[in-house]
Amino acid sequence: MAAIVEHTHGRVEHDPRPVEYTVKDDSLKIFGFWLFLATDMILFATLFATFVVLRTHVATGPSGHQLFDVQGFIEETFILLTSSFTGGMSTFFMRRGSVRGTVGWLLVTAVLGASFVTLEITEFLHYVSIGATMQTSAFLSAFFTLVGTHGAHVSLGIVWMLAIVIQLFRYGITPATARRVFIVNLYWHFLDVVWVFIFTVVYLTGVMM
Amino acid sequence: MPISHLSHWGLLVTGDPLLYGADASIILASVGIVFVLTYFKKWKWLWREWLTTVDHKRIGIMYLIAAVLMLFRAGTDALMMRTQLALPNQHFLGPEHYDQIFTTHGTIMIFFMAMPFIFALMNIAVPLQIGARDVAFPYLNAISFWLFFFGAMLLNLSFVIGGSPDAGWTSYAPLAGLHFDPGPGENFYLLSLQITGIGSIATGINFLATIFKMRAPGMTLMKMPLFTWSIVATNILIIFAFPALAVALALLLIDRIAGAHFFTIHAGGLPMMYINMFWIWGHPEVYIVLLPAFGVFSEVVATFSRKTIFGYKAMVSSMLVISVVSYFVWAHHFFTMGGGVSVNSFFAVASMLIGIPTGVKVFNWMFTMYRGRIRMKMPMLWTIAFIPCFVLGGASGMMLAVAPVDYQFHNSYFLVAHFHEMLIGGVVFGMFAALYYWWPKVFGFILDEKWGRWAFWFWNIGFYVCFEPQYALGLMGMQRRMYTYPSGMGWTALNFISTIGAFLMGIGFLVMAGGIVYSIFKGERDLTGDPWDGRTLEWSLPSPAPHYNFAVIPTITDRDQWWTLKEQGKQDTLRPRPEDIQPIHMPKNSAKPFLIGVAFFAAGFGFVFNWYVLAAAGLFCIVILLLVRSFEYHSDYHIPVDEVVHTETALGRL
Amino acid sequence: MKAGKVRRRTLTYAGLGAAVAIFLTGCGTQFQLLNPAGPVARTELNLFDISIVLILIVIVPVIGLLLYIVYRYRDIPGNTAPYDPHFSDNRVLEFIWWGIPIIIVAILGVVTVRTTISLAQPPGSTSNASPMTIEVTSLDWKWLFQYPGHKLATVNYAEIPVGVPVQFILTSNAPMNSFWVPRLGGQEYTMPGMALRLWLQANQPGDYYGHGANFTGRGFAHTTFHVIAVPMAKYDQWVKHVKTTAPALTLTGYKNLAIPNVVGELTYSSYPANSFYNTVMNDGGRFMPSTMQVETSLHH
Amino acid sequence: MLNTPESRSGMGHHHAERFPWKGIIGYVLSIILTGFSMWIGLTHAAQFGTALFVILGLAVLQIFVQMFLFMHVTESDEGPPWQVLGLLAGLLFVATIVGMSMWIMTFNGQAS
Ligand code: HEA
Ligand code: HEA
Ligand code: CUA
Ligand SMILES: [Cu+2]
Repeated sequence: MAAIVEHTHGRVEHDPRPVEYTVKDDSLKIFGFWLFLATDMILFATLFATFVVLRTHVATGPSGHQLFDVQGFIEETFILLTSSFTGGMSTFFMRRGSVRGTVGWLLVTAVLGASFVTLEITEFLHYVSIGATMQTSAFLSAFFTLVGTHGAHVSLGIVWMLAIVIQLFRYGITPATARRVFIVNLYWHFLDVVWVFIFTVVYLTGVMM
Repeated sequence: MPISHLSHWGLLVTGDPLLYGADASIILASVGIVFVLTYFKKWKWLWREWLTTVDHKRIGIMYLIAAVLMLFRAGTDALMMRTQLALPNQHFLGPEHYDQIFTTHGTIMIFFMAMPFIFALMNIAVPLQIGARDVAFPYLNAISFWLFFFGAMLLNLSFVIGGSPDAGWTSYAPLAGLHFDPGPGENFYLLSLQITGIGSIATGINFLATIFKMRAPGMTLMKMPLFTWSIVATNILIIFAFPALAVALALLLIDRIAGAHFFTIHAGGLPMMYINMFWIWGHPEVYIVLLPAFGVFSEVVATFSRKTIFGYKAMVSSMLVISVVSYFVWAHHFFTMGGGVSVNSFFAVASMLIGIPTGVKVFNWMFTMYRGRIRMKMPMLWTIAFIPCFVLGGASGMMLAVAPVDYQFHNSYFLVAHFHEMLIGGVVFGMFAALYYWWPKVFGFILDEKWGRWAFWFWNIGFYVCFEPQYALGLMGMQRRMYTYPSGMGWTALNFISTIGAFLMGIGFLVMAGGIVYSIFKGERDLTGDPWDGRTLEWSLPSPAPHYNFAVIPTITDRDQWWTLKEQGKQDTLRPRPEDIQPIHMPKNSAKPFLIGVAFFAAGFGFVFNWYVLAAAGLFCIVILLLVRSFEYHSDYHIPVDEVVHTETALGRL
Repeated sequence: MKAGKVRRRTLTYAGLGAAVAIFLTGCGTQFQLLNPAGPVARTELNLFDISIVLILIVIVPVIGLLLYIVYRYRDIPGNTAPYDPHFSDNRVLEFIWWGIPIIIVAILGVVTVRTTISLAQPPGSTSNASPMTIEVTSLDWKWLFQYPGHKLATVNYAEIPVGVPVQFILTSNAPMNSFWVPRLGGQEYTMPGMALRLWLQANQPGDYYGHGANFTGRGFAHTTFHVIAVPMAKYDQWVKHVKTTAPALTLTGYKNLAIPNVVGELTYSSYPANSFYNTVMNDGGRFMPSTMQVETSLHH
Repeated sequence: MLNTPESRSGMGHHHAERFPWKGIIGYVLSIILTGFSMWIGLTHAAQFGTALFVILGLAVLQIFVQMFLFMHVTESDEGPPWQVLGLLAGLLFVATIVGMSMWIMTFNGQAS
């Protein structure tokens, strides 16, 4: 039986676990990242709480009902849902040891992410151009901050994915790169969940009110 | 519209002899430090051994030093406040000045004294107690420290540059909003706390991962030392509470620098929402700083009574219950905000419920002493002193939890007395117990008892003299945060007494510091590694522990592993056998955590003064540093067997 | 310089007021919270007493036991007390120390909820007088009292009739403060955009110390005011006197009051219509459903 | 370093799926759930209260879709997957923060 050597980079042959779990340091980091997601969840919860409490405080500005463009947020939603799927595909290929598959799907995911961010920026610019800015009302402050924080997370995720793509080209799929792919996808799926709530609580509820 | 404020203030705070004194002494101290380091050619040493270290023990020491310095700094604030309040109608401090001082006193005590103190203890003790070589993420650990450090620097800088925050440690909007408080002081508050807060969240994640994933083989959860358990409970609270603070601070900052309307009076802003969010974090925070103290008392009381801890399982479950329930009580800080009958009733009862598990802990400590043999060493003295103080403070807390009673005591000196009794009698006494307890493990010598006892009595007597009269002042209707008060209210005598007590504590602090200096030169060396006849794993190691901690990771069979082995006369099982020694995998030192700290500092400073170029540059550097780290694949090395054998032989363990 | 003078004057007022209070009621009243002068403060004091007793039931034995144990089991040569290093659980003991606090918390919880509910209702009037309303606005750094019943206003003092439940409606046109008259009852926040309501009642005539209890910046230490409770007849006289002699509070006058500074006591025979209501609504009250509910009662 | 290509592929087949069923099912589910809540939200098919309740419920379901089908939440190297406990606690606190803040901020039950 292969002895498990603690704290080394050596991976045990015929280890039944997925690549990213085979080295202690890497599996630790995955666990750490889960905990980070739990904290990020609280961060978004607090932003959601603020938004929900302030959603009627429109002052002299428009309400969500007047502002939101249905087609725009539907597009954003489907793009992000799809990117979550493509991200999942990159994990799938990573676990099968295919660098090409992993990189390919990661790039697709990043492109979808980028188009999501572009749409969102366009949406924001449009609001600003009609005078609905963060300074207009408490409702809009909360709106821009909540949605913007999510957008900033997504943008960061794109940069991170590209960095990982470069590393995949350099090192292939090793426990260390596999862990990075797995983690960036955790992050991405998490952002997808957050978006589902933004979609529901901010946009849909906004146009329903 | 965002307003640039700098135009009408000078950069350096001036206009008051006290401030010139502070400016001068800070500049002198900095020049002095630079001079000493240069003169003794210590720059390289400082950089190599400390600033770039990722060793949890060294990071612990740096936290410890920072915490003690900040206790002095914020304690000096306290003495200035007490001087001002000693007599009615005094003009030692004007209102502007007094407001800044109580704000920085509270802020520094909580964020830059209590927090680093508990982080110091976690770093020093947890890996040793669970048989690990380091924390889960040593590099992240260093980042946490430097974020704390530069956050603290940023806040302390406000005293000489731009002006300190002055809206209270709670910084309630709208008072802390741009309209009522245009100065940069508030920005200093918001940014420095944001920066250390990020570090605290990282520490929370780090230690949970460490404890859940890196225990020595055989150490099941129910075999973990109680201090380690208390750190689990603390970090659960940290990771779930601190993000709420981060948001509260961020939104207030956005209001201030980007003209948003979260908490303004106009355009629909809701200041109450800030208060709500602050306390979502704020109440858990008081348990974040208290739970580690509970852990310390549990270790100390068993060790110095030479007895197994009473009710281990109840101890564990009560801590976990406390950490969850304390998330559901936050509104007791604003019973008077008009939340209504149902809100007040719910939060009142939830607050009282915490008394039950807390009481269980108190009884368990007492019955650990029962039928034991109590050795009155310094750590034990502080533990014994803690109980009455904490129980009294807890009792006043229970009264405050009774909402209608709180209508009368809210924001009065009764409240001030309550929380100092908890924060000093609970947290600070706990930290002192830990300081004396683990000092030999960290530095290899024991702190002198005689000095220690003098300091102990000054602190204790000073404490009661200072804070018991404040309960009475509360009953007399004296509000907190008044820079002065009229005569004829009957408040004078008690305030004067309280001031005397504060200075007694100040003397206690000085004696304590004196004791440390004395012990550095004359203190008894700890040659056994086990000066207290300890029970847990850290006492099986030499003092100080080698940088890899355990040459061979031990296998655990019992809760008080070390004590059990000693009872059976089998201590040698925890000594490494040469044939078991293998190359040890260790993280390399790195300059990046320090640089990340610097970058955060620069970004923070830029935001404080609306210098967005600097702010953007700082943020950019942070991203670059993180990316560079992401491309780093060889951030570790192996200590060869020879070297381990050599070290262990030199320590007399082979 | 001017501010200094004003401050000194306020201090003199405060000092005088306190001296008068002490003179009227004797020394013990320095412990204001232990000397309630009305039913609300009385209820709160009773609850305070109950909670002290309940808590002493635990605290005293705990501290006694601690002293005993520390003395009995200290590690000195020749100590004959039993030593049992493995004594680490005992069902009966654990049952006791979970049980007793649970009972105490249960009792305390029940009385707390009951009192919380009762304090939301007007106190029983002793004179069968119908309740009256005073609108309170905290400003930087002063208190404006408006009497919708008489359309008169005062600054930094309020006259109320003895034995009549008074509903204070609280708001702020500055950072939030807290309205507190210790001898009449507990406090409640004054907040921009909010109109919270607080019932108080004085059962004995007197000059009661009041103060802002929530920090509001530089002038906070000087946010003292007085509530002067007088018999009904005297109160009516006072109203008549104010109506005939005092100047009117104009819009400009109000704007001047809103400037951050410290002033003494002032009296006005009238004030701009709806000024309280407008303050609440302009400072964010428009967005608070709870404030909207009382809209009708404020509109006058 | 030991990370040779052989060892990599040698272990892959033990665990990995051959076809990304989970991902595809997850994607289809997320599209269906989103489509359904859009239909409810945009067509006034239900009263506001009911509609809100339903779309929130659908959003919660999406959490589980992502967690189980994409994020492999129950995996761990050894020992129990502690992250599940952490996330459940997180969800509890999320609900607390949002729910209680709304409750507190409505300022109901004021003195009458
Ligand atoms: C370490 C810090 C710490 C700790 C541990 C506590 C513990 C408690 N606190 Fe305290 N508190 C603060 C720090 C702390 N507090 C601070 C800093 C503030 C003010 C902040 C500010 O405004 O600036 C504050 C304010 C504060 C308030 C708000 C008051 C106000 O603003 O008007 C309230 C109200 O409920 C309260 C209650 C309690 C209760 C019920 C406990 C309980 O946890 C206490 C439990 C302990 C015991 C009860 C004693 C031991 C138990 C027994 C011996 C067993 C049996 C006893 C019974 C069941 C009765 N605290
Ligand atoms: C862990 C937290 C902690 C600790 C340890 C302390 C310690 C002390 N505190 Fe603190 N305090 C708070 C947390 C803490 N406080 C908080 C959160 C607030 C609320 C702030 C707010 O309202 O926003 C507060 C507020 C507060 C007030 C109320 C101010 C007001 O409302 O107007 C007072 C007044 O007496 C006070 C006094 C003291 C004293 C005398 C000590 C003593 O224990 C200090 C002992 C002294 C030393 C350790 C210093 C030793 C130094 C020397 C001997 C050097 C002397 C040199 C010179 C004078 C140049 N504190
Ligand atoms: Cu260790 Cu490579
Ligand atoms: Cu609290």
